Amino acid sequence: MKKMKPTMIYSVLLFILLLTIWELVVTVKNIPELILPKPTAIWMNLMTHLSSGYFLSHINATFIEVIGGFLIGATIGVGLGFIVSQSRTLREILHPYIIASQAMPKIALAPLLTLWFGYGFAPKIIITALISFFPLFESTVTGLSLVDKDKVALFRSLKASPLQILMKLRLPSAVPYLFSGLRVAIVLSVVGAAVSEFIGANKGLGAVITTGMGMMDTPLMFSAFILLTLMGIAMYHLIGLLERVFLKKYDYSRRDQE
Amino acid sequence: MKKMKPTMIYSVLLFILLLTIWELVVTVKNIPELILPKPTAIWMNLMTHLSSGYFLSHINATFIEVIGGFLIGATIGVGLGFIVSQSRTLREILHPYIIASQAMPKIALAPLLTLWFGYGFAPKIIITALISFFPLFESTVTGLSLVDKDKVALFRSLKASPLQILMKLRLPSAVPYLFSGLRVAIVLSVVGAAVSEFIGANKGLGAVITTGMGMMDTPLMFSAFILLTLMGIAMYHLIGLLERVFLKKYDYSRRDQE
Amino acid sequence: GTEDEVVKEEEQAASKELHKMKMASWSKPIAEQSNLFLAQEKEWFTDAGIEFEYVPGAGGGDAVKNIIAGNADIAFADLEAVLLAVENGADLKVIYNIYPHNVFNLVSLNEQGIETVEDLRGKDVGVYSFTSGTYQNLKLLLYNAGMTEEDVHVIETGVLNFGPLMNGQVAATAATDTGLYDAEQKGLEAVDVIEAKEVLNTPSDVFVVTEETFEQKQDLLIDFLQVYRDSVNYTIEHPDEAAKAAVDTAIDGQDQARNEEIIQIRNQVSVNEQMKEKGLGWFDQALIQRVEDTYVEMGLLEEPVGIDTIVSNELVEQLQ
Amino acid sequence: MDPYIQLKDVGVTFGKDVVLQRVDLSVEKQGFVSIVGKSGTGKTTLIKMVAGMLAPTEGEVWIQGEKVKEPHHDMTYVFQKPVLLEWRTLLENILLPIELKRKPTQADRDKAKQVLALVELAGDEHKYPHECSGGMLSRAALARALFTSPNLLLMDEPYAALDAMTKELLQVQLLEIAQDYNPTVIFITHDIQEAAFLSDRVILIGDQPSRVMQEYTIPFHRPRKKTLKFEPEFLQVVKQIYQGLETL
Amino acid sequence: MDPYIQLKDVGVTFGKDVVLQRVDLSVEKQGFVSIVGKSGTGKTTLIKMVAGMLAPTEGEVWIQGEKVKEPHHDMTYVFQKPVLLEWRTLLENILLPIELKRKPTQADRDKAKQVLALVELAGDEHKYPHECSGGMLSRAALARALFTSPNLLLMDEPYAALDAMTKELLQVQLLEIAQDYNPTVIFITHDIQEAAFLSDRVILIGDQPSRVMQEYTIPFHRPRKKTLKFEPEFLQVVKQIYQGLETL
Ligand SMILES: Nc1ncnc2c1ncn2[C@@H]1O[C@H](COP(=O)(O)OP(=O)(O)OP(=O)(O)O)[C@@H](O)[C@H]1O
Ligand SMILES: Nc1ncnc2c1ncn2[C@@H]1O[C@H](COP(=O)(O)OP(=O)(O)OP(=O)(O)O)[C@@H](O)[C@H]1O
Ligand SMILES: [Mg+2]
Ligand SMILES: [Mg+2]
Repeated sequence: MKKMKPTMIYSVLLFILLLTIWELVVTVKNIPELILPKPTAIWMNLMTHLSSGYFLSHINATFIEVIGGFLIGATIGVGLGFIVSQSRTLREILHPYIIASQAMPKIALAPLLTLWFGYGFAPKIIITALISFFPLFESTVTGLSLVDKDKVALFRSLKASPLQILMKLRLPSAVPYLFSGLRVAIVLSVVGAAVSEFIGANKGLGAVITTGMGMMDTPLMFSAFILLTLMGIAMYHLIGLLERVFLKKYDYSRRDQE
Repeated sequence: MKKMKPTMIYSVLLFILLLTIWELVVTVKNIPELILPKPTAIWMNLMTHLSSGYFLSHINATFIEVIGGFLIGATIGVGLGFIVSQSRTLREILHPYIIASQAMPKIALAPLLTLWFGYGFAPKIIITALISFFPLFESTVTGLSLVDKDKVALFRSLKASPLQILMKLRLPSAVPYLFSGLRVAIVLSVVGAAVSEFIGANKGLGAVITTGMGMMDTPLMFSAFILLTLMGIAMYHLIGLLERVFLKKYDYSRRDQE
Repeated sequence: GTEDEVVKEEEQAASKELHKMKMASWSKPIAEQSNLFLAQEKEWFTDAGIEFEYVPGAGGGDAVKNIIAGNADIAFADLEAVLLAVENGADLKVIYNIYPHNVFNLVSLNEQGIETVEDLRGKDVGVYSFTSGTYQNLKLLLYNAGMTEEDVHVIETGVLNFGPLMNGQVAATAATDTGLYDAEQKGLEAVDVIEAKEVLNTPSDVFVVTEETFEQKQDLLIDFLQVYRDSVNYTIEHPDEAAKAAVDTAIDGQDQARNEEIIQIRNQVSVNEQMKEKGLGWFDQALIQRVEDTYVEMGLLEEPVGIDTIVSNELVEQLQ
Repeated sequence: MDPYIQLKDVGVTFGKDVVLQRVDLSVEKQGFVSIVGKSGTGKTTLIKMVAGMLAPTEGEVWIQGEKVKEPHHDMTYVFQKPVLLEWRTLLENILLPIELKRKPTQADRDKAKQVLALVELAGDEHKYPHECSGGMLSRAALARALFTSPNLLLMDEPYAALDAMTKELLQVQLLEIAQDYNPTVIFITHDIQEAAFLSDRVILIGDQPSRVMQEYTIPFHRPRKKTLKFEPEFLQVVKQIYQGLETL
Repeated sequence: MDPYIQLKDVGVTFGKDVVLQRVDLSVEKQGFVSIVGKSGTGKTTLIKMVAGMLAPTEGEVWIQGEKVKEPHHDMTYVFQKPVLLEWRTLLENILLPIELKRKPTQADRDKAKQVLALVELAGDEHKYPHECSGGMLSRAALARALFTSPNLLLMDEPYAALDAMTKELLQVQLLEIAQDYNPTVIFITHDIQEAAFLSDRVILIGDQPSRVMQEYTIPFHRPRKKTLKFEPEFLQVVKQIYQGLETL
């Protein structure tokens, strides 16, 4: 077995400390469970529902939406970023629409989308994609535009086409920023999926949250929060892992710390 | 008067075209206003309420939350980014909490926050800050970590302290990425403010949206969408302007296109 | 193998005969609708040639919009949502009275000393949301006391609306009977309740369809309503069975004991004196007219929408 | 016959700094011209205009009877500071020019390795740029330029980062290459001996703003041998250019 | 007395490449030592260890009786490739070392301008790096190093990008500075004449893996004059080193 890193130990200790404080405050101040449940109550709730299998289908539904929404969102984000960084005209034309899609609260869009696309996975994946693509789009545009001028000059001197400059120079240079955007996108996908389930869903951790609220079952709500958080953390680290494994060479010379 | 750029003209033409298609589809397919109102109906609604002054106080409330939430969110995002990029230990300890704050749907947090902070601006600004800080945090961490190794070596040879390296090297190098993060953050602040107003608010464009929904007044809802979008676009360009005016020198040598 | 084939063909024929019936609900599948899940479990829908599908929503408005948009055939929604939709140009028919009683109420802690609506003047009052019946019924109570929204401070508190009440952030909260039950289970005690049905016993939820569906799918609707009514009657007799059916199907149904309590509460408001005579689902047209008049008077509706033509007992009369 | 490269009354201004003024220069086809001058006089600026990477503020640059508006298709430009892609090995960097035209073949790879060996980088082909010394990067950039055998070769201080031995070796190789397929070459250097050894003509630029101050024709026939450097007439020419530079 | 700098049996390995092996070298206080060797032999690697920027794989590096673990406080290192901050003007770049210690005063700024003039950058102090030529950047980096008058001066090919005239000028200036306040200097160069002209000793490194192949003591007393370069004994020494390099 691998030895635990000391930071991990601190991290866990801090976590336990926070939970203890929380437990004590709730107990001493006698805060009703409806307003803030104790960590132990949440834990019990989580365990009960996990062992009963109640959460399984909900986790599953949310997971599908997260992955679907993320893949579509990432494709749109990176794709639009590419398009926009190739043409100033397109950038100026598309920008208002992109910002409009972001400044609008997606949860208010949800009822409209369910009207148009039914209450299946489609509207949820659309909302998830809408929420997750924007930061990735911005990272892509920024990453693609910030390229060493000397290298651009080299490519120009070699008579490379704009597309070649994009694929062989800008893209590799932007890799670390793309991954930064992907990390944000995957976490936002989790929240996007949950939000999309608030409305017109039978399944999913987001639906569990509103149900928990409706039943005044705050521990249930927190259980769903925990599962969403775990999903987010796992996804986030998955992206980090991908970056480290496959794409190390693209920032070897630039990133000076791990 | 300045001459209009041709892209502007295309952009406007495209917009008009889209609106026309929308108007035609709704008219021909006879879609009820409840489901999708016509652009003309939305326009009328918008104009009526604007001239009556109905929107004024709502725009005002949302604006305060956007600005407040953005400022706090930006401070947190950049601040945490700084902290985390200085210490691997802190990064590992803080990361789970940061991701937890993101993977949780903020709108579900809203009722809890109102329980803790009341119905004033506080919970709304908190939600807005929570929504907006994360992409900025990631950009900050990425920007601060991707620094020319030779320059780090220079600073080390000059026996600069980590703080000096941060302030005099990493920060200036990260400027373009910070601004990219700020642009995302400001747009997310707008959606954050709107979402926060869905619960525990009787002012603000988000509240107008829920009222519109409650009264089945879909054009009203769209009017609020439009105002939110305009607010988002204006803010986005404000950040772009700031970047161009004050901080040009930080990416002069790297950004090869405007 | 011919026998097998015959069986297969029969099955196919049977499945071909099934007609899709999408029901748009104001909520997710929840325990208080257990009779529906029981009917599914016992295959009563299939037996009646119906392939039932539950379309979830968030609020009666969603349900109504879903039938207008053609995403569903029939909506399970509050009457207020129906009237607002009609006012906004929709052609709808209300065909079945699901809960003839007004289940909304106004709850305050004893210590607040709120015994009449008048006591609320100048205080904070919570509602689920502006899209929910809690808001409309609060307006009704205010109107009845000669007050308006301006006289109190209405706040959208979200579904978790008893939290702010217990936390002392609102003086009172508008809720439903089942909401109050849940809150009491979670430690809410010593409350004053003002019931909306004392003022106007509006039906809480109804089945509503578009005019078009009403014209074209009468038989199917009757078959559906029949199953629904039968399942309610059965559930009134056997709440325990319904509670069990809800465990797997209802998203809030893991606790069977709670399910049964909730079902009992709903059973009580599913019938009234008239229905014992005329059968479940029957509308008291006089009351309905009074609802419209009141809503117009209090400004919830701008003008009369002709409720007598919208609400119809035509289908209920054809049920057994 | 028209000269291959022609600068006609060229001037360059950056902001309010006039860097070059009234520069007239022509290079005949297959000629080898070196440019010398003090640091900061505008040698790089001048060669960039020929490369089509910078537009003159005044005057015109012509190549093969055409006004230069963009990089010439048959030209290779060796930048003063070696530019390599960090995410590619040296070999992959060398193959870049080919890659932009077509998929590299095994033959291309073999040839690239040969060129790497020519600049004494045999065995280093799989190193990434951050694993190389300064001189190795210069040599890799040089190899990339030689790999495509362009008809116009523009070189901005390609040997500045090299030790005496390697420099001498590469000078001789460049002479051989020039002999082989006869490209037109503009070569910038700070090393006067090098300029004289390699070129047909050495152009001295300077003064403020800079222009062509002096042209020296190098009167030794080709092929030239390493030993030329020690011949008294050669030393005389070098001294002459040196004095020209000194008087500025 | 202990030597100021001492490398004891030092070896450096990158991955599986052994770059330096069994290097023993000492530099006396206020000594001026040049290191020459072919490109890629490990000169930069060696000086980086003295600078405290790279830990040896084997052996130890000592400065003033202390084992080197981090950059020495009274040391300035001139990188082979000039490193300047693009968002600062040359003047602001020169002031950086001071800024890291305290707020620069007007006196500092005046002194910085003087040093800039010394490297022939008078009038260019408000240029940004992207507005400078390659040689100007080298000179600016040099100015930054000279500005702080460190007791230990490590220079990695500081003059490689300079023209003959400027180089000569700066050589003489460096001799004067050395005379003035007597820093200990390690100087890497490819120019053997330069090495001999400036140093007390010239160290030749090479072979695979590299180690110290030869040490040449330069027998001319200080102060040295420009004219030394033309004296026959001097030329003899240069030739000797050149031959040493050639035999590798
Ligand atoms: N983009 C620019 N903006 C402003 N000034 C510039 C720019 N590029 C070059 N200069 C100026 O033009 C002059 C000539 O620069 P150039 O790079 O051509 O010199 P050089 O002769 O190649 O010098 P070196 O031998 O040091 O490489 C310098 O004084 C420099 O400051
Ligand atoms: N980080 C590294 N990883 C792997 N190999 C390296 C690394 N740094 C240097 N090397 C190798 O070490 C050797 C010596 O490099 P160094 O930079 O010390 O040479 P140098 O003598 O300064 O050469 P030059 O005169 O070209 O500057 C080279 O062969 C180089 O490939
Ligand atoms: Mg130059
Ligand atoms: Mg070196």
